[in-house]
Amino acid sequence: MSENDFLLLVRGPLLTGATIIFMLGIVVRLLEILVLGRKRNLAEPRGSAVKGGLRTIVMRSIAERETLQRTAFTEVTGWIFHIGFLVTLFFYTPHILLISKVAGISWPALPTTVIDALSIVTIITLLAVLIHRIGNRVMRFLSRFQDYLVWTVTFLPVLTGYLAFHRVGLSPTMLIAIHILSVEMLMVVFPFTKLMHAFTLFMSRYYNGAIAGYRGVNS
Amino acid sequence: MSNDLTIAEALRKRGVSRRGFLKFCAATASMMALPPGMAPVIAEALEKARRPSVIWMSFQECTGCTESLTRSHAPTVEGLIFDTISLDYHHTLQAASGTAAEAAREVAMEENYGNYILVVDGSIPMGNPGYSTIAGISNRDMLMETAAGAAAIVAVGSCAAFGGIPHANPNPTGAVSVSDLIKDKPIINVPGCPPIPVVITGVLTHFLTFGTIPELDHLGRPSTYYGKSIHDRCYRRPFYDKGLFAETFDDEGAKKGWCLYKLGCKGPTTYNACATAKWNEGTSFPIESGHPCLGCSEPDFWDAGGFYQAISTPTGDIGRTAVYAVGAGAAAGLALGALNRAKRDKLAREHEKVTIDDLEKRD
Amino acid sequence: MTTLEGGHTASCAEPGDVETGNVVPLLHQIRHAVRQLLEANEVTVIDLRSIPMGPGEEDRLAAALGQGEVQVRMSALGPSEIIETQYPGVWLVTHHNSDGETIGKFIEVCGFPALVMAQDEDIRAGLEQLEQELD
Amino acid sequence: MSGASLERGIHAFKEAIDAPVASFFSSCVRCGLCAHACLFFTETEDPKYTPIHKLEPLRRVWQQEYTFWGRLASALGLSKPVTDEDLADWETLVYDSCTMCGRCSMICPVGNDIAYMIRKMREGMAVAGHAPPGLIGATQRAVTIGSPMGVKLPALQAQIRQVEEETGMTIPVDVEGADYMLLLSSMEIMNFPEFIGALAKIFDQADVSWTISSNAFEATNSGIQIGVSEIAAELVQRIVDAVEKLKVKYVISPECGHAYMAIRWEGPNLIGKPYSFKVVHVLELLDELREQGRLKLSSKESQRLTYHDPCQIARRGGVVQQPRNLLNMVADDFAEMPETGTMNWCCGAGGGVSSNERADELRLTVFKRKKAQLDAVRPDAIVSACSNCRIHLEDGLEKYAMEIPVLSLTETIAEHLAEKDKSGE
Repeated sequence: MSENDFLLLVRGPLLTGATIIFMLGIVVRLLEILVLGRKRNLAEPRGSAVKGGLRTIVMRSIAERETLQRTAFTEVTGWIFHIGFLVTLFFYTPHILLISKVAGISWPALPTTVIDALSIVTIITLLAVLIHRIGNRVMRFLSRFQDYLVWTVTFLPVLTGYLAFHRVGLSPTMLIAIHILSVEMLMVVFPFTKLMHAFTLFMSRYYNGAIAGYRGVNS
Repeated sequence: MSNDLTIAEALRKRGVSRRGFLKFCAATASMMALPPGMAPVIAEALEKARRPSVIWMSFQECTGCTESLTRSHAPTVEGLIFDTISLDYHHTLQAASGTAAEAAREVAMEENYGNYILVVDGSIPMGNPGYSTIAGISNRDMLMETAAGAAAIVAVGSCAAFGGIPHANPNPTGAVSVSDLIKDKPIINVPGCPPIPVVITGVLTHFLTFGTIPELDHLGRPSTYYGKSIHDRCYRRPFYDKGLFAETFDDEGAKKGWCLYKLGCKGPTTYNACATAKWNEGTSFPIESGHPCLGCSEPDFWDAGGFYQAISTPTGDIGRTAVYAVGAGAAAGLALGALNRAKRDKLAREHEKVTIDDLEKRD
Repeated sequence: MTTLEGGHTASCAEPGDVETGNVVPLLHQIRHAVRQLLEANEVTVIDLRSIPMGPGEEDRLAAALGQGEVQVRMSALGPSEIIETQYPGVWLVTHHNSDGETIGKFIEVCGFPALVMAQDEDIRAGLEQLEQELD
Repeated sequence: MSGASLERGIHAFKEAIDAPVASFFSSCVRCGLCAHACLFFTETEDPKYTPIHKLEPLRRVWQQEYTFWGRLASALGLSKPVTDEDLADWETLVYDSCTMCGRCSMICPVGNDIAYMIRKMREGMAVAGHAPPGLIGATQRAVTIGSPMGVKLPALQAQIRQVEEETGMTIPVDVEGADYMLLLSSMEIMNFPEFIGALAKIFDQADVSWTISSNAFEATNSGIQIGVSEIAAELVQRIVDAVEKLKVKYVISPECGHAYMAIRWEGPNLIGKPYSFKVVHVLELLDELREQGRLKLSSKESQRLTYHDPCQIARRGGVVQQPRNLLNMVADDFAEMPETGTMNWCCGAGGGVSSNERADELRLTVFKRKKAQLDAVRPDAIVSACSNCRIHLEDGLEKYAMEIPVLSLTETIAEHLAEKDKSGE
């Protein structure tokens, strides 16, 4: 197979397949959760469940001071790699172009120098996160195969994207193909793993905040 | 002209002064993308170099490559180089035809066996030998026969180098490249549709000045010309880095000369010297003329997902696929959810009342 | 066909809009070369065709270099122009073929471009010819 | 009756899983932050005490039963069913090292309410026969005798007589048509009967019409601690029946954390219908009286006081500001501990841990967290609003040789109450 054939394969059938698994999987999983439902709360409310839920969706992004101090490494690296990943994903020109081709919407991109710097930061942070996962007693104890798999499929698109941008090692065709393939791996793994938190965290935070808000507590 | 003359002698015979020769060497160094300091080295080498015999064969091609090389009427540097080589066989250019032409080829092969350069443009059909023949000889047979005595082969144009347009889907003639057939000779690929003329002559000049094959990349292309991507040397690169793109061929961005990435420019994945060597005697190159690079010097450029599709975009209709997937997911999710729910409701109905006697196991 | 100045006739882009950013570094390189010439008598030749230039940038470089006192027109294998810039020792050398097409564009930093000097071989051939005429 | 079994446990797990649980398990990224919110981890540094890990069997049941790929894996024989040994291994994690304080639920970055899930997990653990013996005993006593500590009506009556003698006031019992019906925890009845007298004094001054029911005076609910909703419902129903009999408008939940959770928040859901009356926490009522100017003090507490928020009253119950209002009224020097209110650290004995002798050593070990909080403030006395917290605080303080008295907020207010102004009558 030539490099172009490979690129066409990943841009064509593999991407279509990955998209099907990704979209179908996410919708199935979200509905599987939602359809389970929950019982109506018969106790007299003290506060608003809806307000509490919405509040927690937003506020849970930032830990309060003491927790932040106690878990600074996890919190800070978590913030950095999420922002780095999302900004490079959504504000790099070729990515926006892809989104606009697929969904018809677009927005201004960030300069490539910013994206470049951010991806380096993200790569370093993700490596630090992995080392932390292996080195920290609690995280090592909690970690299963899936956690390392998810780390890998998250790390690879950033790394291959960076290599493709700087065209390191292989031909650009090959590098772009590998980058797209790594994204497809992420998409395929996504619905079956904790990567689902990208969507379910809004539900979880809502439920948490609603349970507390109903009782008049800001969670 | 006798082959015994050196190139310098041949030029002098044509009335070219020493000063002219040195100017020619400087231009040649520039053409070969060598540092200007190499001009005297070239001069010295050309003093000694014998004029090699060149056999040029055209198979499944459009003559665009020959056009590219010979389109100027007056002597150019390229033209001069060709004047100094012994082009013993080129069935588009030579005056002789029929048996005489084939005889010329056989003579050249015999006289210079093991020393001549074979230049090939066009791909070779493997589906049926009758698809393309010369003097009743199939392209494959002629190539194999002529290649046997060649010192080196230069595959000119994307067809000879990678199969090119004949090789494009569905490849009706079963076209293959020179390197698909010949494994035991040095092959220099000079792809492009057509290749930049100075690149063709640059490669020939390198061979005849230094007697060696230039350094090649993993696709057999001379690194001096194909070492950097169009994107890397494109004057519009700053716009790419700033995120300024032409969205259509007639918008503000296009008029301001912004990057053509979104219009499908293959510059980032294409290795060639267009951005610096330029075309039409250094006038311009496609991107400078406002058109995205087609990637013609890369393998299978014809099937690389559309000339006007940005390289990072999907080839399929992902939006529609996603919508269908969401629809299917909604149906499947609701069905699975309903099953889950039914299961839980059934469990609730079957629930056995728990009393304080049920908190410990019965032995 | 193309102009002698090597201008860009077929460009959609408006000149002046595009910046590769190569002009200023090139001027710095020239400054460095001039210093080398003075201090070490070292000659530098820069091949302008190896540097990516946007439409108008070559002209802007030429404008930045300006014109000095010496202009040489040479006719060998087609015309050549050797122009001293406003910075003595910095020469803009443009070679054309007999059709007027540009085949090489260089900046030479030297006392005088060696190519313009009469070459021994040519002098000898000229002498031979002169002797023949006198005979 | 079939007795406890693994099958019934798994059955209960499956029944307990709802959308929030499925969402929570789907969201967990195994970041381990919840460990740092749990005093059982911070004071032992044993990773097995990481809150989310305590739910592992429930998570596996969810995955195997309620996710498409999990069911697929089960069908293909690729998943490992939860065994009785697993539940045995998890018993101490779920009952001994979790007080359902819900602090982890406050910091989980993806928003998982882990305490909500532990509560559900206990439903399965209990019917699988993996509840701690101490808690089983307490539950059995709660159902058969009416009190987890085995406190019967005559014992209450004896304490009431004692209080009446000491205060010279009449404690209203079974007064039909009173506004408020007071519940009491067994601990208050047995260890802190002063609470009854303190409230009587306050209610007398504020002219609150109240009563105690001789049929349903017990506020605690072992059912929600051990995790059997039917038993919890039965205990709630006794109170509801008594309310209907006495036709009161309000039920007062006393100074007891989980009692408030049981009667205020879980109660209507356990019995499956909304109440015809309202439930107020005693601190809510006192703060209301304060606001209405019906609490008149004759003096203020000059000691440096701090307040320990009982988890089920503050973080899980929503009574956070009221005790602070009251303390600012009654004390000159009220100092907050670091991480207070909804982020307060559990004393270590809630959620049935105090009924579980097996956990005694552990709960005293993790008391170090409370000690550190107290060391930061150095109060003269600790005020709280939960008898269970109070007893454990006293145990803990004794163990770490700290001489700080633990007070009831209600009693502290009563102590500084002005003599009732009789002129208006």
